[in-house]
Amino acid sequence: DQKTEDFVSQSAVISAFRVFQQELDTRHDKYERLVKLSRDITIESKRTIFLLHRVTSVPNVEEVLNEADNKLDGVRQKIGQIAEELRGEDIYQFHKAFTSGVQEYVEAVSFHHFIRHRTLLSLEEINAALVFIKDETVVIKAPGEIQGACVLTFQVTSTDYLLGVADLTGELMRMCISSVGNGDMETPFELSNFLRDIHDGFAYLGNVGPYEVSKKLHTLRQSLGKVEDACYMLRVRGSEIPKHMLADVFSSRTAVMEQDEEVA
Amino acid sequence: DQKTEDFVSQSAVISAFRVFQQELDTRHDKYERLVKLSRDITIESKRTIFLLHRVTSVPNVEEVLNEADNKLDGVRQKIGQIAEELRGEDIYQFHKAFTSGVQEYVEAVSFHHFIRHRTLLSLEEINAALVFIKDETVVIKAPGEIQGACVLTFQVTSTDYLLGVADLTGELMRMCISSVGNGDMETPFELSNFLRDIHDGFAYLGNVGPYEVSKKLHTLRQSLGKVEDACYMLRVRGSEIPKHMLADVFSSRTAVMEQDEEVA
Amino acid sequence: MSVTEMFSHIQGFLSADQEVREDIRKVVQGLEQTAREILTVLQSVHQPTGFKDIPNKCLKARELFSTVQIHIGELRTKFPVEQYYRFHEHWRFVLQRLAFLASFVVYLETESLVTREEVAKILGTEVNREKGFHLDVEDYLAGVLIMASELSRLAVNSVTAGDYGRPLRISNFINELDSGFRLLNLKNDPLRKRYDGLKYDVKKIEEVVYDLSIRGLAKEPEAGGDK
Amino acid sequence: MSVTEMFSHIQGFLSADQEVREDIRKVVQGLEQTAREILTVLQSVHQPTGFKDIPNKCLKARELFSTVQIHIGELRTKFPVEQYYRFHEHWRFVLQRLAFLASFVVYLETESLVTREEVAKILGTEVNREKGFHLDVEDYLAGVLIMASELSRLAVNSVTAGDYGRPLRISNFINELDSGFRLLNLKNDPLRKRYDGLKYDVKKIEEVVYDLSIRGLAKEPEAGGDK
Amino acid sequence: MSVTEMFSHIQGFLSADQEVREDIRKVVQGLEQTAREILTVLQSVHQPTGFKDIPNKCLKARELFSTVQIHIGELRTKFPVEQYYRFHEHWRFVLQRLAFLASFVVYLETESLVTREEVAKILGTEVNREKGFHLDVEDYLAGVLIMASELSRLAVNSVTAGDYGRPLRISNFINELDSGFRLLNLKNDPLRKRYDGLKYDVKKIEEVVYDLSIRGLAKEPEAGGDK
Amino acid sequence: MSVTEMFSHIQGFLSADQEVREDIRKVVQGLEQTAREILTVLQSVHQPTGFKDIPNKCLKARELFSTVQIHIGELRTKFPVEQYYRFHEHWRFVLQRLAFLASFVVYLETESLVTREEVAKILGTEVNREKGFHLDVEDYLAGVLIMASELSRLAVNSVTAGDYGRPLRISNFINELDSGFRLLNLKNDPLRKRYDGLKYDVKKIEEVVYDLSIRGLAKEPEAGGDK
Amino acid sequence: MSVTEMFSHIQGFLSADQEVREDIRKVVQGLEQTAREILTVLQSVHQPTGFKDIPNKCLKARELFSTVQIHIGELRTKFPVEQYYRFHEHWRFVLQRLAFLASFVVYLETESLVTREEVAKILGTEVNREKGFHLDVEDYLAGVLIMASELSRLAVNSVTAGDYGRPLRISNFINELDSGFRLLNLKNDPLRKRYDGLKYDVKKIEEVVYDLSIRGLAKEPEAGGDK
Amino acid sequence: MSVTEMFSHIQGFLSADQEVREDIRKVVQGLEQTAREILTVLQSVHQPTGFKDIPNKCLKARELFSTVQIHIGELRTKFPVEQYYRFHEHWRFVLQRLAFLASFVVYLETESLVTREEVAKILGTEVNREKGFHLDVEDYLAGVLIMASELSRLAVNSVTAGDYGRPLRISNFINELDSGFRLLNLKNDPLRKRYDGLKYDVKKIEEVVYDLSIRGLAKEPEAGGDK
Ligand SMILES: [Mn+2]
Ligand SMILES: [Mn+2]
Repeated sequence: DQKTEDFVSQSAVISAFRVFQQELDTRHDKYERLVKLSRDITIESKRTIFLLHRVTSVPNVEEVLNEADNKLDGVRQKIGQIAEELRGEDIYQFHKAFTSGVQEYVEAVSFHHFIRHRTLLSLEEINAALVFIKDETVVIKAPGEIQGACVLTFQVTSTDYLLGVADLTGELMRMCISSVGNGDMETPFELSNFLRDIHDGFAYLGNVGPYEVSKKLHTLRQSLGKVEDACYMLRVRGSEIPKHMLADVFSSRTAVMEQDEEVA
Repeated sequence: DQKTEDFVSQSAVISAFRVFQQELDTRHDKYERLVKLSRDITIESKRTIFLLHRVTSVPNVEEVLNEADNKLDGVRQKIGQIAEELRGEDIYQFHKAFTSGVQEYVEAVSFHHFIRHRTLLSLEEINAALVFIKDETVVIKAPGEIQGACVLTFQVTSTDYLLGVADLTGELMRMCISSVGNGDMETPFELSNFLRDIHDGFAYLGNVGPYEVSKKLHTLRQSLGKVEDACYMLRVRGSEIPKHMLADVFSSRTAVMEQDEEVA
Repeated sequence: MSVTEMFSHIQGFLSADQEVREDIRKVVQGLEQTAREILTVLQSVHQPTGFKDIPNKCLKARELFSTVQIHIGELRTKFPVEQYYRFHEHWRFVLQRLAFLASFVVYLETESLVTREEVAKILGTEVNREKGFHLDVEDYLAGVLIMASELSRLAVNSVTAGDYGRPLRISNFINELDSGFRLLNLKNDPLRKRYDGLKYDVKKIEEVVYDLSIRGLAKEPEAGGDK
Repeated sequence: MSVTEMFSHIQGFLSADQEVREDIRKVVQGLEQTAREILTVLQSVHQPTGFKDIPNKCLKARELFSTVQIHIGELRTKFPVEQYYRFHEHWRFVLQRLAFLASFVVYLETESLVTREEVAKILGTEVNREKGFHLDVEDYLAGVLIMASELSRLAVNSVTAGDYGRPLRISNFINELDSGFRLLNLKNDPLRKRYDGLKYDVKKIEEVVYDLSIRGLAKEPEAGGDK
Repeated sequence: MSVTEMFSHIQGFLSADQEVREDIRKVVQGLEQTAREILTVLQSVHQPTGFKDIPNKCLKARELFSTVQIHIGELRTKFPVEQYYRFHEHWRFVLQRLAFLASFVVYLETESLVTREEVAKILGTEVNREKGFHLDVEDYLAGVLIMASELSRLAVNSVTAGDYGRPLRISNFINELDSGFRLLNLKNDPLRKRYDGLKYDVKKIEEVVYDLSIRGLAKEPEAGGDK
Repeated sequence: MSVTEMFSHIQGFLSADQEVREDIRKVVQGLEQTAREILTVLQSVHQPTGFKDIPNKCLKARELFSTVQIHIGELRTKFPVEQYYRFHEHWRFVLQRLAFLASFVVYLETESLVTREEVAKILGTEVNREKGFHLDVEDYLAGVLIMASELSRLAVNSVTAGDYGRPLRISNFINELDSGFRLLNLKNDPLRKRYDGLKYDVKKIEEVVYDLSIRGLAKEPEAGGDK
Repeated sequence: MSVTEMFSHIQGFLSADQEVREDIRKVVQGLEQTAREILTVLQSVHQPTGFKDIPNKCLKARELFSTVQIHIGELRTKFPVEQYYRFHEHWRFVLQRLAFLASFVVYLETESLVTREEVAKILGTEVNREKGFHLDVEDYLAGVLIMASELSRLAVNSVTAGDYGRPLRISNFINELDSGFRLLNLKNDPLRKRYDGLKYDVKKIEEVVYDLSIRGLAKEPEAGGDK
Repeated sequence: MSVTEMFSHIQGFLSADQEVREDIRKVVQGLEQTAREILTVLQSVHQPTGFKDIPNKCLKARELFSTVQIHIGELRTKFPVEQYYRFHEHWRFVLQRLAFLASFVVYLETESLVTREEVAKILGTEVNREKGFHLDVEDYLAGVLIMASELSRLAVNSVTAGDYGRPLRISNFINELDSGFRLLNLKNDPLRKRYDGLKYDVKKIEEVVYDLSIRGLAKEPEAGGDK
């Protein structure tokens, strides 16, 4: 009698823990799948960024942009898989697993956007592009889910957005230096103004922003300095056409530039 | 004429870089696949270790050991996939990608071995179990590969072995404390001797060993201390059967132990 | 939208977030205060005189838990329900303490393991994540482990207080708990570290039982008969 | 085998490994010494007087490369061929320097980009990993990038030395190189950082060419005609 | 007095202290917000168009400094005057930023170094420690050093905006500042580290002046007229 | 005022500050020396022979505290009273040690908790912040917590010395202390960390009492007689 | 003298220096190897069977110390005597280990504290700095503190091996050592940190003695016989 | 000798050591003060007006170096000569600064590289280690490298001041220096890191020379006349 009672209470505890085991393992497995997706997203986004840097040296910018867009479509599909995993979950519970991938995507997609539109892609626009329609509406898990089952969304957090934009500034700086190297006299000034706006924006946020952002502020300031230096040098150089040595600047100039284009 | 020459030289450089691009991407992709395999190996090895800890509380040790062996077979298959990826490569080139997984496997498999044989599994024994026979001999990639194409081996490095064994000591300490809690009077002393041997072994290696090992020496020393303390306490307690209060120790003792077994 | 406008926009987000956190922090302070009060009530069971009216202490603690429920009720109004894990760090610590206190009270009352559902009820949280402010399974487990360590202390002090039956009952209970935990695959995280501590609690209790049994003080009839 | 025996056994491994590393370190020191000597020979091209006998300097450097080949020949006997990457860190730095020096010599001789195969031949290494001691593609690329930065310096100094044609040729060359590098997907590693520096080299050379052209000093016929 | 009474008494102390800190934190948050607004106003001088109405920007900043004075006035009511250093860490950072902003405004207005007395007046603090809420010497110096680095940026951007005279004036000013700092025997602390950065600012500005003078663009009366 | 004059003036400030710190450091060294001497006197209570003349040791310690008072008297002349917190870090460590020693002496004499007022009297400081050189509440609490850990050691050693009554009295005292601390809402700072250590002392002492009771050795009249 | 000559000359210096360091490193490696061997011999005293022939182990260790003396003899020929501190870092670590091993052997032989003179004799160094290669006071003290921690482990293991008298003797010894260290005014350096660890060793050993005495196992004449 | 006697004896050692360090620190403070004064004298060469009376500034600096010699003379009395490296860290930093100042003065006077012997003479130290307080080779080299970076600044500022010949002479000098350093096999230490900075100085100076030549401003007889 005593023993049976023991047995019953024992199995109550044990069976409760079996439930916990399953719950924890499921959670952990999901986390792991999300980490893997995040790594894939990071790599593909980085490659997109490299591809986009080619725009300063190729004749056909549009071609590169389209190719990049295709790559980003692939990335968005992966983000769709994350959204699938997070269906019905509290996304903050698994946020650490995929935050770095999402940041890299923000960096890539906003770089793409800047090259095409010369403006800063907003968080709302990013999120608007992360809506996924699923074909497999066959599986209806819960009764209430029916009408929303075929549309999934993913929401980039404002912190991830800011961190991605902070990294974007590094790529903008690289692009600026490359443009100067390619004899482009306008892009550097455009980039300088844009970068200064972003810098001032971050300075305005100050320590209200997330901690990780303030860590990146120093690099951002350095990038801005490099871009401002480049513009300064363009202006100083442009100021100087010494009269006693003046040649036909424009003709020789265009010759050089044509040659540049051939090489690219 | 000049331009054609330019064009030819240009395409030489560009086509060389296309080769580099492919080489680097291939390498990077492989690295990434290995990282993923390593993560899988880590998780599964950790779960095996948790499973093995159950031996101190269940009646049927052999059952647990067999289940663990099955899990380890799964891990070995993953290691086989690593070996597959590394076929014909310099394994040190990708070592960082999978070292943590391999260390965790060493920890798990040597824990399993200790429980069954009460000895330290050697590096040679570990490597002897990492020989894989592949069925798909159909694909013969290079002419010279024919006779060896169906056998693949994986070699754990001595550093990974040492790091795995260093971590093993933590699990042994946990096992020791659990044994005391379960009223086992012998295992703690066995573990204490075994752990002291490993500790003395690492002390003998000193800073000849890899840097990462010396970082773990402190933890190892702490584990040894905990195990020695446990043995000390068993001895002190065992010394004391106060005459003025002596009861029928052994009968009540066995009663308690039976009860323990029921619970487990 | 200009860059400046966008940053103002985001600044809005961030300020709102900070306010939410500030609000949460205040409620959590209240919770911590109440938790300390419950702890003070329950700590007295360790004293020789404390063993006598455990039921009374449990009643007192139960009363204080109704204050906890009020705080929790307030807490859940401070942020959107689906963002629980966004702010988790703010209340994780106190919730684990409260889970401990709830499971300790239940143990003192019934000498059995509280279920997650019961803890949720005592604290006034939901059980299921989907339903709202809930108790995370890891926080529940952490609370249970804190209780285990409290029980090993109780085993020691019950001997001092002359209650020789309790340690054996605690031993049985804690062994069962240990068996449960052995089923779990924990990561290398705080919970794992806490679980490692359980082994020492089990060991300590086993030592008390041993001390009693070699002196013939471990009276079997009392062991478990009172549930 | 007892635990003690096993550790003695492993100790054997580790000692052997340390000896290998000691041996490698010594050969690498010799390589570094020779690399510094080659650098001293080639550095003089930056001086006004140095522009006159570049071919002579290249010959001298070529002679010193035969010493490099001897060192490399020695190095490859120090460890098993399939463990190249086990000891890579020991020679990575000097090999990148040597790849730079080889590509600089070849540029000075022919104003063209050295191939990986040529560098391998100059240094006395293999091209293919399978064949033995080789030059890793990333180390080759690092060497090329160091050369690019040296060329931006050369462009500046050639103007000082009164050679107004060279900057334009360097500009074409470096632009081609830049196009090549744009094809690569680099990780966030030292090579990436070095590649970021290339942009500044391109920029600097562009500035020199600009300075020459606004003064009518950039004489087209010299630009590229001499290859 | 019983132990409980003693500790209740002490808790009174601690609560009071925590409230003071909470109050201070809130005022400091307001100060930081205002400081960021002033920064935003002043940072716009770096824009190509920003050079045109520096006086206007200074006026705007001055207005915002009156908000600063209100915050500071509030801050000094939050704690007893002799406990300034007890809570120093709370406002040290923002006070250094404000000292920077004040000295930057004064520089933009008069191209001279603000005195500690003036900063104190602008911020609404005392100068003398004895008189109450003051600006610590080291915080004043830190603010001045932040300005120095901002001026090196200004020198660069003023050239971009077509103002070739400003860099030379900045150069003279910063050299004077450097001489001043050389009179100080600084400890090995954050201030010393900041001061080590000053030499980079000096060098940077000298290079700007160089770039202008070699191109004959630095033609102000003060420039020596040597070309 | 020229920049040079301004900075000379500031250097005056800085030098004065450095001298003050130098002076403080010297007095603090003397304090540390005396604190070590008092500790040596009190440490001997842990030895079997030491239990016999605790009163004597307390007298000796009391004498040494008069030297402490002289040092403190000197210390307060070294800096203006309202800058206590400016230099707090210099003496904080030694003051906590002294607070520990004072509370330990008082415990040994009367087995009761010293008040902050008494500690202040023993050390020759003020109690109230306003009156000048005082003992900060948190430093007093830190001293009390160091004593708690010393008492757990004393409980162990008193058993070795054959004094079986003391542990029980220590246990009651330390429990009271623990309840006291639970009234406090401590920040997440060093004091909090020290307080977290208190529970180990409580547990250790309870285990000593347990060891005595299970062996029937804890049979003193003071033990409450509840078994 | 031309710049080239000057630098060739300097390179002579640097090479000589590097050779000295290389030579020292090799001898130190030998020392470390021997130290590890002595450690292996002495560590076996912790084994249950190891307690039986401590004298034998000490003899073996003594033999190995003659190898140490040979190494040290060699070491002192590698550099000019007045440059001891130039190269101190190379052997500091191993010398501390050896000082530990020497003091451990002497303790095992005579249960007394080795003097610095004895350690010097055992290792074959001078005692006085002036006489040449000596053992620095701080390194001697570090060695003694390492031994203290080894003794706390020995106290535990001697009980496991059934030797109940040793812990008491170790306890007296370590208390004496602790008093000794309290006479020292240590800087805030690694030695101070090591010394802070001593109090844990003292406590640990006291608890072992406690465990023995409460069970009536500490029945040596020195134990006071008070039960 | 009892343990107490041993430790009292050791405390004697430690106190003496601490006093020596205190003494050294004070003298070093004086040295730093003088070094800052010399720097202020020499810094003025960077200003447009400063180029005119360089000889005068050198004379002033030379006078201040006699104060340095007095400090150094005092310093060498503070500790036994063979313990130079025991206390090296205390004066290493300031000695490198002084070596820089001495080599800068000599460069300004003669446009040649100061020898180590000359620096030693200027500072009042020995050259040979054996003879006593000397200037370590590596500290001398560090000083020379600091000067190199100062010269790149001087090249820039001499152009601003209208002196177009100096940059070319500096360029030749610095190239010679660079060749010299390439003869050295430096360890991977702070000196190596400083040396890595030299190439930026070389490049900067080359760019200044470039700027002059492309504008036809580098037409001095000393420039080699090779165009
Ligand atoms: Mn990026
Ligand atoms: Mn593990």
